[in-house]
Amino acid sequence: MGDGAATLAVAATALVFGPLLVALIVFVVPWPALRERLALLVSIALLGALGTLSSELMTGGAARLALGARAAPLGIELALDGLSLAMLWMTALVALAVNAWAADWLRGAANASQRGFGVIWPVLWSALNALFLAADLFNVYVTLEIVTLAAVALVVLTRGRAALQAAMRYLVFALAGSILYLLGVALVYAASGVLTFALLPAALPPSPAASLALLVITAGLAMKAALFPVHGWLPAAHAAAPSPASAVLSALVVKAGAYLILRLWLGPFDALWSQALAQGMGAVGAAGIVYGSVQALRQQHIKRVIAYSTVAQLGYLPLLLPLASIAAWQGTVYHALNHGLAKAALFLAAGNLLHMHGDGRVHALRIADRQGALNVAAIAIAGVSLAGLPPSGGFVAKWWLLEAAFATGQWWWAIVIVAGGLLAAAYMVRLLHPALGHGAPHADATAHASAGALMLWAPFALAMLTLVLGSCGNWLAPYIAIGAPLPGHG
Amino acid sequence: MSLWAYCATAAGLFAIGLYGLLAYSDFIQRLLAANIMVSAVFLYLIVTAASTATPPHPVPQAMVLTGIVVAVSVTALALVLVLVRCLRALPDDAAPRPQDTAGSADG
Amino acid sequence: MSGALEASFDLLLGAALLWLAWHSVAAPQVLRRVAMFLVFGLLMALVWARLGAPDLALAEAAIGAGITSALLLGAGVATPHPDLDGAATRTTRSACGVPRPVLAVLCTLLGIGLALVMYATASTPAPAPSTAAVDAHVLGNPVTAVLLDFRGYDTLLELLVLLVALLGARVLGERLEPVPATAPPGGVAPMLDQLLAMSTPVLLLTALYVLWAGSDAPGGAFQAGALLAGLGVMYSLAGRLQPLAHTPHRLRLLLVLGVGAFALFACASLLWSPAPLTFPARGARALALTLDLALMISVAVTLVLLFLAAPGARIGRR
Amino acid sequence: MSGLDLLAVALVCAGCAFFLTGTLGLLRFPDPRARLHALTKADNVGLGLICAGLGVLDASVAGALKLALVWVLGMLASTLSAFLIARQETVRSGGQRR
Repeated sequence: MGDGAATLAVAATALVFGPLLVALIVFVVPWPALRERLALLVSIALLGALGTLSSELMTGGAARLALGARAAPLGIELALDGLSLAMLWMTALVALAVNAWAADWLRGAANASQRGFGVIWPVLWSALNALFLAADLFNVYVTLEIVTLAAVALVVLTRGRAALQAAMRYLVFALAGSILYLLGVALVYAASGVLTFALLPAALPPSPAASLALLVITAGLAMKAALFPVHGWLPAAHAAAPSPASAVLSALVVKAGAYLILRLWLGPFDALWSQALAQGMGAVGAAGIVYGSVQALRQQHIKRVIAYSTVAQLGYLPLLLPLASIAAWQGTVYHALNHGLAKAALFLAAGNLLHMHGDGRVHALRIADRQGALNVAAIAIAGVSLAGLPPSGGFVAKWWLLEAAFATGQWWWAIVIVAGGLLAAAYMVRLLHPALGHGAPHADATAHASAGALMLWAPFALAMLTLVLGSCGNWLAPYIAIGAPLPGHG
Repeated sequence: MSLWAYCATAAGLFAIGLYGLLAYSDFIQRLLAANIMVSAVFLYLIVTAASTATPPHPVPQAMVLTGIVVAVSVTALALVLVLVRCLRALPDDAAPRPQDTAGSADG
Repeated sequence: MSGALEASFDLLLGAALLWLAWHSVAAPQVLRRVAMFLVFGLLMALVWARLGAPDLALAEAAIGAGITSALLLGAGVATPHPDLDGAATRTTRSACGVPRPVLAVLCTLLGIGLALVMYATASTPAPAPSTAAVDAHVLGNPVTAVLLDFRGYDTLLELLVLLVALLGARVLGERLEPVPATAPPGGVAPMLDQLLAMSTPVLLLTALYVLWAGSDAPGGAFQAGALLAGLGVMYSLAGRLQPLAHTPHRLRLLLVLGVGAFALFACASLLWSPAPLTFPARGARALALTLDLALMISVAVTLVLLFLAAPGARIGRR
Repeated sequence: MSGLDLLAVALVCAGCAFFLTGTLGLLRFPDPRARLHALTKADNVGLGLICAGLGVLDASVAGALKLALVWVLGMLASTLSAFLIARQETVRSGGQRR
């Protein structure tokens, strides 16, 4: 066990401080070579750290680490279980692809916004790792603020009024979300005197203050996660950001808020909610699935289609609360993982499209040459995965969710899950339709620029990974189930 | 110490801030409202801590100190956004490329 | 007698806070709002002092009231508000679509409910974790001990929040024409130079004292950093600090000094401890002071640059 | 209540009165320069009186020195800020000096 603790300490340090040091070094040292390669090297190294950590966790079970050797409640704890492990893997894989893509993108004469990306993105990456490791309410608040500010900064890397307006709208929502979350933390602390997740269930008996805290924390996090009724900032912000930034915003940043909702509901606040409230959360998620998909069907710009698809796909995550079972747990985690990879692939491929043709309108997608074919293949495979068709990770996730819905006798969620898949198939087919040879011939058939090899292969590799996910569900399931809370509501 | 007076103040400040955030569309006004809400939460934290011990427990104090710095950071970034929006009318703002309606920078 | 006196003082303080908060949200002109907010911050500092938290009083006065108001004033003066001021305040329709009177009633009800819940929890407080470990710490000021040691991770991340805000502002600031600080009309004012020459050493000394004393008495790196930032703001207002359109390298080092020192400490601590961010048994005090110093410098430089809304700055006249 | 206490109370009250006058001037006077005029003078005296009163109560040399320092620093700060505000006002009103 002592050895396991040491592994956790080293791996956690690497996960949080590795990307952070990348940001600091790139900011201070003016060599372009560093900007292009350092992040990529570190993301490869972190995969190794995560691999070691995973096998350690498999033998030792969920783990906790008291920072500074100061035990909770005075000190801050980090904690790791299957859910956070999956989120860390998602972050690591997306980071690897984005760093590879950006290595090409940043090559040569980088402009101001590209230089900004090279510094701000590693900070965001570090904060996301910190957030997925966090097990302390106030620590979560601070990491969330880093994530939010970095995300806003990434949006305004794009020049122009549209991005500025989108960023301001984002900031207002995020600010309101932070304050609500902070109020919840204050209420919890006043009622329990504890901030650590592991100690909260015992210290926080049901009370009006605790219920209010649950309500405001959930509302605040929903704003950060762009769950359906408070999603208004997402499409503009994610569409406005530069493509690699859109990829991390859509694949990772909004996941952070949803992840925290699940973590808190199934952990510290487990005793505070009833099945009726869980059904309500599920209904909110279902509404998001339908609304986001319908909006995605109506958008004219490829990045906006993908952004609205995020609103829809996030709606699956709250379904875990009413379904509350180990199958639903696996399905939700798998869905988050799969969506993260697929969405990053889509935004990076959209970035290639804009880079090569300078045209992001939906009907402009076409296969001009071999490069274009690879790019469109990435979009198609990621689309298959989002729709949950058989060989993909999305299929496995939906399978588990459906299993949970029938096992708990809640067939209505099954309808939502299937309908969501069909709608996703519809908007992806609409996106791909012109490329399959049915679109109007484009006036300007020559490509503007050619994309680097890494730029082309990064989204394709991510998309292929979602297929790999589809074939190793049974192998990954025990990892996801590490330390899974099995709430008594199921 | 008058516990109820401070609790009422904290709740009142929060309500005023919430009203400001929801009622007005001016960005700086909303920012001020948000700052007041944050102050309200801090006040509540310290009042609760001070009701059991004097001086208040150091953990909530450290939380509030951290929170003050976080608040000033967010405010500062938001204000630079306002400044850029108000002061800057460069050509690429006035005439965005037609296909760039989503505001993408990848070209 | 003194109980009633204190209660009425608290009541007066609360009422004043509410009045100021209302006017800093709803006053008709932006500068008036900011002025009200400034006074609000100062009264909050008074409240912290009343509640027995002088560290917070210092931080609130220096950062909450001081730097935040300087930032707000700067933005308020620089941005024209033709479309935002008058019309928006007079309409009954609110930004979120609900009519303002309805919103006001809703917020009032919510405030009453919140007050009840807050009073209920505050009057039956949960047992706070024992402070024995904090009291026995080598740093005599428990707040500093918690900030650097027990919850040092939060402090590190909080520095990162500040740095990210600056990085974002820097990206935006590169698009602004740097506005050179104005020289006094009619030439250089000898009196201003005299005054600055007098206050510079005083403020430097005060900041270092606040930093040094913070180990054992109220004070600390953030308060000291904000004081130094105040000095920077003064230089800028006096036309002796010029914004730059780029970030010079030495400045970059200063900006990341705090986070960098903390991050290196976190990694290095794995050499002597099984958990990151553990203070060594020997030399904890020196380490804390070093971290504090790095923190103070980064905080000060970052806040000044945020005030200038510029990627960089240099001392000197135009 | 001893004679010293009474003296302290008298000094602090006098200081408050000066502050009150200065604030009245701030609220009632027509233009920024007149307001500054009222504010800086009244407040510097007011602060001095209050510091003196508190020094009498404290009755230690170190305490008295600290309070004196507070007063001096307060005056320095108010001089500097008054000068900056006045200059800004001059810039705003087109540079003419009255």
